[in-house]
Amino acid sequence: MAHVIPLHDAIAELVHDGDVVALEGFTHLIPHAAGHELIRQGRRDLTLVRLTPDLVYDQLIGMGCARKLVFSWGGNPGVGSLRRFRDAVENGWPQPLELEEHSHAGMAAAYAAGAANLPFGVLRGYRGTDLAEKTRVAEVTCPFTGETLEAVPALRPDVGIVHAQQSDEDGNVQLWGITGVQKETVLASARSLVTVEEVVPRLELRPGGIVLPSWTITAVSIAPGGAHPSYAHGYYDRDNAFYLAWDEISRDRDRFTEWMEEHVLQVRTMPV
Amino acid sequence: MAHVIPLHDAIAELVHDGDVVALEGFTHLIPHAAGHELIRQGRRDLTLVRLTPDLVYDQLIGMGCARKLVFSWGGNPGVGSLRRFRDAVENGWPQPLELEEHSHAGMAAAYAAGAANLPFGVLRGYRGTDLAEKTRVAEVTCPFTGETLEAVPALRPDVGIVHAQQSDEDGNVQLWGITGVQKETVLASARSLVTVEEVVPRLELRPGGIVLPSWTITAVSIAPGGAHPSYAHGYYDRDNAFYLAWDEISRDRDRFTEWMEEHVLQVRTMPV
Amino acid sequence: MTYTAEEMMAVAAARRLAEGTVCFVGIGLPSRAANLARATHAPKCVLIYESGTIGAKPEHLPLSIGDGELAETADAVVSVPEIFSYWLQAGRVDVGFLGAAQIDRFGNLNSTVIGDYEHPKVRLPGAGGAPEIASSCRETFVMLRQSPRTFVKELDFCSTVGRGRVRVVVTDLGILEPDPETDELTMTELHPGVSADDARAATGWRLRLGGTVATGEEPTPAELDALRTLKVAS
Amino acid sequence: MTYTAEEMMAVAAARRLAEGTVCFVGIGLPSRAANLARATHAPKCVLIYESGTIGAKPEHLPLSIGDGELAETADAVVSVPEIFSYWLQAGRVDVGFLGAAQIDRFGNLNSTVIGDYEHPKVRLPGAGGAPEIASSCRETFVMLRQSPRTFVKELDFCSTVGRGRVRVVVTDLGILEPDPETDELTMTELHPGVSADDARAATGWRLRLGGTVATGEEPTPAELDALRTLKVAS
Repeated sequence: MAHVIPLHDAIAELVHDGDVVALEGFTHLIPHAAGHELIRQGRRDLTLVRLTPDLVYDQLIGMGCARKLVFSWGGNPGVGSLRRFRDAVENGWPQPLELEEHSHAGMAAAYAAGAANLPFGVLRGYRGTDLAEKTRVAEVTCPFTGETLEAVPALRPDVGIVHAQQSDEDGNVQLWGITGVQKETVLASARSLVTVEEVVPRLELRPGGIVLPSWTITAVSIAPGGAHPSYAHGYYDRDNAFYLAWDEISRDRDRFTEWMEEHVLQVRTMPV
Repeated sequence: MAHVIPLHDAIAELVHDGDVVALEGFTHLIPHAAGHELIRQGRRDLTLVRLTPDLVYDQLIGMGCARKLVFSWGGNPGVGSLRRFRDAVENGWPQPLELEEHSHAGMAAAYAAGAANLPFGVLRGYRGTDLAEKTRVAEVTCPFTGETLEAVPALRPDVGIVHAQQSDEDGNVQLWGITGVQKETVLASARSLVTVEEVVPRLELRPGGIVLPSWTITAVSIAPGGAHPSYAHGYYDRDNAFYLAWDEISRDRDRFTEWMEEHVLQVRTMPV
Repeated sequence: MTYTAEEMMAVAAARRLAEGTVCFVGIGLPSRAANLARATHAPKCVLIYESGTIGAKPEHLPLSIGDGELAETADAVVSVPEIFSYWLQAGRVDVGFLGAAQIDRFGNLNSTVIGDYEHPKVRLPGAGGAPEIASSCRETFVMLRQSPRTFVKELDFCSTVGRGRVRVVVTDLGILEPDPETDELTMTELHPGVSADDARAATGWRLRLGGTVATGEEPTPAELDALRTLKVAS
Repeated sequence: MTYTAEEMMAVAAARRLAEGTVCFVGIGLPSRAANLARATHAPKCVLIYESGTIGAKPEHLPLSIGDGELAETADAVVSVPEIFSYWLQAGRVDVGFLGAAQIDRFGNLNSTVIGDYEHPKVRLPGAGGAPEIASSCRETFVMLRQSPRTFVKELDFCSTVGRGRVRVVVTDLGILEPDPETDELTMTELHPGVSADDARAATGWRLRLGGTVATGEEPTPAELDALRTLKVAS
């Protein structure tokens, strides 16, 4: 059963230095508030996992929280580069960032394998690319047809963190709209945290809704607006202006650091 | 794009003697009407595929439509045996029935592999059982951990047939409630037929609903009550009495044949 | 209050489910036992049916694993491929319930054929979910009536490996549990009114009885009330 | 009416989408082209975004592949693992759209790094969905601006195999298609006002032009109207 606890306590209890942590969200419901709490608590040497690392990963990387990134597409969607990510990879600032790079299809298969407790996922992928030599992919042969396919190692993060619209008082969670790999992230991870827009007396099942029963989750924390500047379907829209603004804020190391100081480090989380 | 055509025409066009045909439904939305049309049109030498062959498969087998059955559990749920299935296996009446027998987990993985266009599905299954020697299962080794797992060959039926609550006029289909392996059946099959309770002007997305776009389906046929004696969530309940009655009807070859004559063969499908 | 053998079995199994246990249940006795636990001492037991319903809370016992009430009362309904991969195989289930036509002294199960596989005397429904339920759940509870026909020296067919997986076998005569050293099923409890000789006579191998065979407690009126309230609506 | 190079690209790509085509689209130009086709001659084009939206019918161009309007207007929204396995890998998509930072003469694509992989001059976002979009869709449309920096003799990194997969490359200068014998991209159409020399100068290899290089038609007022109506709402 998930404990409904303040975000500060959830991050303190669940995430340790050196952990493999996936904060997932496919442009929707990105767990920014949880990422900021990781930064405030000064986590170090994290291996960050995500198909589409964007602003919150740029922030974690720029603040020196990450040792390694497992990913498939690292950009500012619709805008351009992730400048802190690039600075880490290109210049080692604030520290070098090890990369394990996949395709979306490979990452998705790896999460699905993790959720199913299989050691590997199977796909036809990476073929003929230079990516195949730079990442963890291997061949498997179909025992029936003899066809050679690709295998990716299952993703089993130490901690999976996602944001959802609602939980009930027992910690059952529902998210809807574009749900990405969030179910797989929670089910594949040893521990999991779901931040939610609000707690409702009873979950009302939505079209396209995914329910994660309380007993599959370690902790639930209330974080209204916790996906901003991404969006929470039915709650608030994507702050497209902030994605554009981030391109400027993150361009310069000093400006980035000042911004993080003012907007993340000096913010206290409310005890909810 | 699916053509919305009468059930008679759909079966005539889609299903040929000798085809591998899956009429799926996990106790809910079982496509009885489509099965009866197969019987009326006298299809022969079919390989029938289904996790849970029940009454309609008992009828197809007893009427001599099937050469082979690929399955994981063949019984009358909550009641007992399938007597026509047993008679075919035990006594070869009306003809012998070849069996390819799996576990539910194996069949489910095989359908999922088929829907994903993979040649095999992976699971931990069948281990230490006598089943492993009687069915199509092979070993695969994880290239990362060295663990040995089981592989099942993908299911790719010639025709997949399911029943759904609704389609719209363009042939987009929605089913909800317990949805079993129906999505996989349609997506894994070369051709597909969906019988529906009704055509509505516009599909209204339901909680737990699965939508199959028209372009993934070959034909849609209107068959109100087409899942009876199983149920259609939101339309009618399971006819539990009929499941009990079937145990008596099917016990005797003559009584079975008479019943089929009267209730299936002499029934004309309405042109819809 | 008088009670049937099946009621005794459901009560004995239900009592062994701790609050909050995640159960993978089939239709019939397992469903009765798990729902009885939910209706009495363990309201937060989580019932998963292989039709894909997670956290089903039926008020009446379903006749089939796909009954509408299971979907309507569930926390979530997922596809059959998902229930077997993300939920069962993933190791999220504490207790899996199984029945069978035959069981051997190690808890291995036959639900496939009586007689030879190629020329069976009785063709049974088949393995269904059982092989992976037994191998994936933390513990397996088996429920079946005890007779020389069901408790056999040698299975006609091994559908499901129970050895090392079965924690308890609940029969109409009592309870068997595996010996921690030999894995052999040992009678550890007899239902009220059942003698050791009754149990031996109903077993196709030389049945061992535990050093201290307890006599189980009769169903309480509250348990029987709850059980009977659950009865199929039809 | 005047128009931009990007508008010309969107129009040229849209015209090549037949009614009912199932497209796998990313954000930016591909999304503009596919939605333009839907708004003009091909209203039944099916748009699949890798965020899991199938049959999205946005009235405005999304800024990101996960914008809420995509989910709201879709026939179905599925998980990301499902979109890549049951839909893309399954071979259900006719045309996949891709962009890139570099393309070689065979249509292979780089979206990973400029410079050495271990010590890149520019770290690009990475492959994303591209490798499997190219290998699973029946045809691949590439859209990118033509310059010696993007049309290179040798890729710094091969993120995606385009050879044998790319059917058309739409640039700001015209259209390239693979030679059926050699697979080499050949300029088969120039946009209005673009000369063969312009195209050669913008290509890092010795560009071949087709025997009969057509001049494309300017965007019609109706196309430009439709395209501009689609502009991002914000």
